[in-house]
Amino acid sequence: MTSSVIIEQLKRERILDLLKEGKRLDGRGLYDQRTLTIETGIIPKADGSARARLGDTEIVTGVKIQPDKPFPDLGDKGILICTAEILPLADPGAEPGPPNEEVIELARVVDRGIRETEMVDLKQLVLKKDKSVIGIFIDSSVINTDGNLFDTCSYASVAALLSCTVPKYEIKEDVPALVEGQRSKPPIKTIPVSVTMARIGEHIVVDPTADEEACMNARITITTNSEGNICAIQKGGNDGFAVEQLFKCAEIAISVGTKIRKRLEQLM
Amino acid sequence: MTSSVIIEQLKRERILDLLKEGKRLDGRGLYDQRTLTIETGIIPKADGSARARLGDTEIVTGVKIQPDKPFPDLGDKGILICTAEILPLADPGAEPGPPNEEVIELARVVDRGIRETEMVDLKQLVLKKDKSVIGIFIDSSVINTDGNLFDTCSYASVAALLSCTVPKYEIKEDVPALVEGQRSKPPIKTIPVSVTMARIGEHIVVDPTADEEACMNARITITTNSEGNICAIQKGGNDGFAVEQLFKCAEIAISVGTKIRKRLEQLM
Amino acid sequence: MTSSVIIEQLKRERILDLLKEGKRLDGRGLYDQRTLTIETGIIPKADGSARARLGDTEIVTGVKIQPDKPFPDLGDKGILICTAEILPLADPGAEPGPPNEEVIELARVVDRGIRETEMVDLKQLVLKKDKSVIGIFIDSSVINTDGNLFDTCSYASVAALLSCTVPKYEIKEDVPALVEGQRSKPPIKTIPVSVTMARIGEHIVVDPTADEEACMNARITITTNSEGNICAIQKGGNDGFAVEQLFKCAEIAISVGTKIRKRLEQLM
Amino acid sequence: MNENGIRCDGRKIDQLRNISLKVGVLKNADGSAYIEFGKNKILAGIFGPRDVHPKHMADSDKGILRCRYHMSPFSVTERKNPAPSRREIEISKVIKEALQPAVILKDFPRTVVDVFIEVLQADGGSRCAALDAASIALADAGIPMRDMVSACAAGKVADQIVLDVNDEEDKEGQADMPVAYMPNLGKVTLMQLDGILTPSEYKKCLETAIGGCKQVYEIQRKALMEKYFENGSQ
Amino acid sequence: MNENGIRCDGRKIDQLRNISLKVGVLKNADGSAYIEFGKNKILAGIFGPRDVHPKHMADSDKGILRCRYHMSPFSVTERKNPAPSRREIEISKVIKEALQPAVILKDFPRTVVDVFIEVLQADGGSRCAALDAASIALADAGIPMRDMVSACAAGKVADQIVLDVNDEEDKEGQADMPVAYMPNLGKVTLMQLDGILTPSEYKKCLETAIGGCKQVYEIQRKALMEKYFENGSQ
Amino acid sequence: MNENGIRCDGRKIDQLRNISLKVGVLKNADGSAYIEFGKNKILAGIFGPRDVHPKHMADSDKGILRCRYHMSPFSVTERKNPAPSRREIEISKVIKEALQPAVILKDFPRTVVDVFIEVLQADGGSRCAALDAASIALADAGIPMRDMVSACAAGKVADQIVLDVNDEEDKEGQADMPVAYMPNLGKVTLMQLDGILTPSEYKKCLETAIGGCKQVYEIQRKALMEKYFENGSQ
Repeated sequence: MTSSVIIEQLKRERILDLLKEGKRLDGRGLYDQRTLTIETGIIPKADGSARARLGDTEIVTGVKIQPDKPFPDLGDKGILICTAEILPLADPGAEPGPPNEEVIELARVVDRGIRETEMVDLKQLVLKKDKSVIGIFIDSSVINTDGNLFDTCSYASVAALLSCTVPKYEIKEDVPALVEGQRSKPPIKTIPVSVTMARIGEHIVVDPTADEEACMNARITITTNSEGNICAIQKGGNDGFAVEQLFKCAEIAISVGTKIRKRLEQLM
Repeated sequence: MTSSVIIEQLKRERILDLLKEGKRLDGRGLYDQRTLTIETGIIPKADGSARARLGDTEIVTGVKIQPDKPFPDLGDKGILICTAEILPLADPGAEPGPPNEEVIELARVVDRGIRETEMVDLKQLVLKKDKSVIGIFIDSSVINTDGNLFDTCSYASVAALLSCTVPKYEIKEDVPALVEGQRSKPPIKTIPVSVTMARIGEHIVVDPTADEEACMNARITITTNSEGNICAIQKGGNDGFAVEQLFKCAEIAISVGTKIRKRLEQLM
Repeated sequence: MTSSVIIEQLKRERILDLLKEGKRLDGRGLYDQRTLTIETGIIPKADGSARARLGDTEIVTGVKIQPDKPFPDLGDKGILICTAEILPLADPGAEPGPPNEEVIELARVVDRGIRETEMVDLKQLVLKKDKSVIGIFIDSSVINTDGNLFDTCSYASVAALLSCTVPKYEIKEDVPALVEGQRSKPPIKTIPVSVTMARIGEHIVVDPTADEEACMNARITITTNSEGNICAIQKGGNDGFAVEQLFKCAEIAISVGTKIRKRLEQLM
Repeated sequence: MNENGIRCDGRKIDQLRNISLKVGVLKNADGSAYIEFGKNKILAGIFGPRDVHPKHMADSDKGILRCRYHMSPFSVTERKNPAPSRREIEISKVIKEALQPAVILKDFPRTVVDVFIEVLQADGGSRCAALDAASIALADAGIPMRDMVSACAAGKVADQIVLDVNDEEDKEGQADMPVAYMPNLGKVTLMQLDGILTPSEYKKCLETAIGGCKQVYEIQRKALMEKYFENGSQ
Repeated sequence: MNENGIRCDGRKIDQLRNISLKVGVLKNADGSAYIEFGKNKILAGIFGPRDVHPKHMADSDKGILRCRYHMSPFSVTERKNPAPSRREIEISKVIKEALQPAVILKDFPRTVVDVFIEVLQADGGSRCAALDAASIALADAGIPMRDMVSACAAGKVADQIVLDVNDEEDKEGQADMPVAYMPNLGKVTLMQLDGILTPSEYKKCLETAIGGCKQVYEIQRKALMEKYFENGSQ
Repeated sequence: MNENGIRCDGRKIDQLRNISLKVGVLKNADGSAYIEFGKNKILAGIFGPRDVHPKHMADSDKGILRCRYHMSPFSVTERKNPAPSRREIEISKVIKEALQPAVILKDFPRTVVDVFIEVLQADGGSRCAALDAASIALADAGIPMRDMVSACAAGKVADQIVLDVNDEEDKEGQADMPVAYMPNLGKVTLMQLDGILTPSEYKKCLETAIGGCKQVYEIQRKALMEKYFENGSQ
């Protein structure tokens, strides 16, 4: 135990020393993401699916689409729900059981990124107003953790959604009935891209690893839409940001987001 | 820790010594309640609300009224449900989470006081027999504890109910629909008043404080209706009562209850 | 504690020594069950009920029959659900609360024995296809434990089912309505009999006691139907079986099962 | 109730339902009892004094008492969800508080005595019947006791105070008052009331219930005697 | 909003709703505050530093901070289930992280400071109002602090950046950005955004929110002064 | 099945579905494997031997084995609730008992070896496929083992005993018998049966399943060899 604490401490000092020279432990520039790979269609039984790897962080997302009752007072919109689970095989510290506050935050931040950008036109998913709508369930399973679950989970979820097809349902005798063999693309309006940054000392780094997260002061996730506007933000971590840092973070999020969006657009 | 145990012990001895002279730690007579203040309408978003303070015990109750399905076999009656939570900010010993047995008992005793006196004529709350009725939810949040939660919670609940207004619903296409701007008083038949007494040694004291509860032998809560009849009883605590004590307690409950009822009647 | 561990150890050695001579601690032969007593109709408020005692293991099962919605995709079949609880008064190690993995396994193995033999013709329990069916709930409460809960629970459940009567329901205005006074026997097609065996060393023993289970290597439960076919199997325990042992177990299960089935047939 | 004061099940107003009580019915429990009280069929099992889990619940000065009152899913007309309801949790608490004055646990610090009650079939007055069984199960377990706890309800049916209200009477009844009583110490350890009583009816109802408790006490004594003296060691 | 830049509740675009803040309102808590912020009515109570349960959560190097943000069932239009929702769990986390930079717990190893927040009535901006109350409740409890935490939202309504969005504006609003700020240290400790902002609107929105936080800070200072100096010991 | 004994997916009656097995696929786990078995896609990850939490579960004489078999919500046709079902809890138990005879944990008292299985996509025979992956993931984690555990089901479809029933066959199938086998020690460590078999069919079915296990064993060996010898350190 003691030796691992010492190693952690040394690693932290090394990270800080390197940052003073504008460098990172894995050789990246401060605003560089790790290598991102995205595969879609990996779960044929799902209506859409994707595996995203950002460095060693790996997440599988499946999309299930089925008729549901609308939320009260939202009878003119379909349903979209994001969930997440850090599988216990993904991390020695993860525990089986109901989601803790970190996993709930993860799912809700990914959800808001998709919802607030209005990526999916939920008004097109109504079967019968106030009675029956299409529900889109976007469930993410974290397979391996190495920092920045937010972006990895967001990319996997967006990719699964972009690559999904929607089965056709019709109302028959007041009940939604599947129309076989008539699948269509979902009504996509924009592509949200989440970019997470950490403040370590007074440095801002993009896409922190687990080691970097362990020594960061604070974290921010900024999601932009295809127009380059800012649509969702979540600050985290046990310290704050100066206002100028937050202005800078927004610029970085827009610039990094543009590159990622091009990757995601190819999946449509 | 030790010193606080000693103080507790000294306080207990002092309470018992005083009782031998017919006195209480806060100067009250044995059958006197602490100062009761009741404010209604404190939560405008609720259909009814009240804050009751009995000494330093303080409870906020809100009433929400909305259509619901009737209970099976009770299709000719509206629904009335009391819940309670001891907020963790109310008491250093309270814990967040699902209600423990004490809180469940509190809610059920308050509920029975209102239900068994037939305070609200539930038969007038039916929208469509067996299908749709009005539900009255009476939720109490304990804000600060200093003994006798039963009476404080009962007064707050009854006051919130007396001061509430019921929105009008009509059945349209088999579904209850709100009729805007037509609120009415609830169908009140009687006013239940709960009076809680503690047995300390062979003395009966009304409205025990937390210090008195800590050294009481047993507890009894007796609820009476506007006719001065007895409608609900709950004995508690780890010892018993002699029969004569129970006769005496009923007399006290009726006499103290009459005074409180006059306070509550003014809220209608 | 230490002395009880020593006693356990001595008991285990004694069991193994006896088995070498083909004997058991309670005098039974290796393939003999303990005395089985079955009483039915012990819970008149239930639609069927039974108490089964196998040695000192004792289980009470009640059957409740009421209309329900069918499972999705199984709209042409009634519902049958087995549950089990080891009551905390049954065993010093049992704990109140949600069922643990052993109790879940117990309920599911009993359930499969009844379901896979198709004991009850669920197709005869449909009130309105896809909308409303008869549900049969078979709930078992373990009263005292002394090994082989599987068989005891299976016999109690089967006996409760054989002795139950099914109330008649008719669809009126789309809702199932009870037709008073018209009860009938359930549609029974076959009688499943579960036989549980333990492997201790290289010996197979039928109907292990708690002491025998404490030193068994592995366990197997084989359920046969009235035709003498094998319909459900569950292997348990922290070791395995040789293939020849599994062949032998099937023979034993068929032969012991035939005797038990005669007992159960008398309950119809 | 008919003009002769005969109730729907043929009883007089001050008559108990049939009670059958058996001690020592469970092999694994340290003490146990089975009661049939009208149509109630209830088991009580005792474990302890034994170590407390979780440990932070232990009291270093004395043993603690815990109680679980639970109904089997098949015990009532409509199948009951096996998870404990709020009603069962409340009844568990008042039963524990009714038994507490009778047990002497000061010599067993850091231990717990667990009272487990299972209602196999429920009728009116199940909490009283449960208490009657639990009390002699505690005695059967050898737990030191100051007194027996005997319980019985009284109530108001068709404007009359009657002893031991059954399920059918309870449905149309005007009041139900379950009472537990320590017959030698003369103390009421459980009392609840649902329904409406005038002050004088209240007194009569309580006295009637205590009269019932005293009858129950004789049945409890007899059951213990049967186990420990007639079939037993002496 | 009308042509003169007057909002639906009569406010100007850079005007806060009415705020009333009172310190030391709860007898049992170590520190407490009650805030009315528009229609928000929120209590905050502090306990600690005190022993941690369960013990494995304790940190041997410093005290830990815990936070529960909870809404009463009657606090919103449709009755809320009392069990904590996913939204409440997330808000509890971001509030904790917003307060953490302000508190100094290194001298209290193995202890916890518990921040309990109860929303009695909810309006727009309830997490900011909750933070404002929690922050001075911490001060009231005597917890050592580096700075106050002052919180306020800004947003976009009818294409304009406005301060302190209320519930009605939020429903048809285009963006809502809650912000918490340490006014002396100049650090943003909570920031969230729901809705769509151009990069320049983003800057303006954040600056507007911080302006609001500074106004809130004066109200917090005044409330503390009232308790500790005007009615108080000095 | 057609007249030539060719099954709906083109296989012969004694033919396994396609199996692809890869060892060491997870960075953080101490051992891991990924299997595609027909349409099953399953991950297994091992942690341990490591400290047990909660501590009262620890065994002072030997290490313990724990197992969680879990299905992702998107793994089946109808979205699955992420909370563990009774079926998943039972399968977790039988998988643990099937692996237990193979692992040697006596040298690791007070520790636990955790086997975590995630079914990303489910097809017939998912518990067998999960076992096949878990068994070599244990080997990959360096846990001392007496033998590999190889698993495969056999069943009865269209009145014939066939190896390795897939989902489509299972739906109209007459029996399904999952079996796990230690190929060198010759022991069956998991056996279940759903469906109806005559005594002779039972024997044939078990023998067929064991034949399948032996084929699976070769695939497991090859996968381990690939990691440890062909791409590996030697």
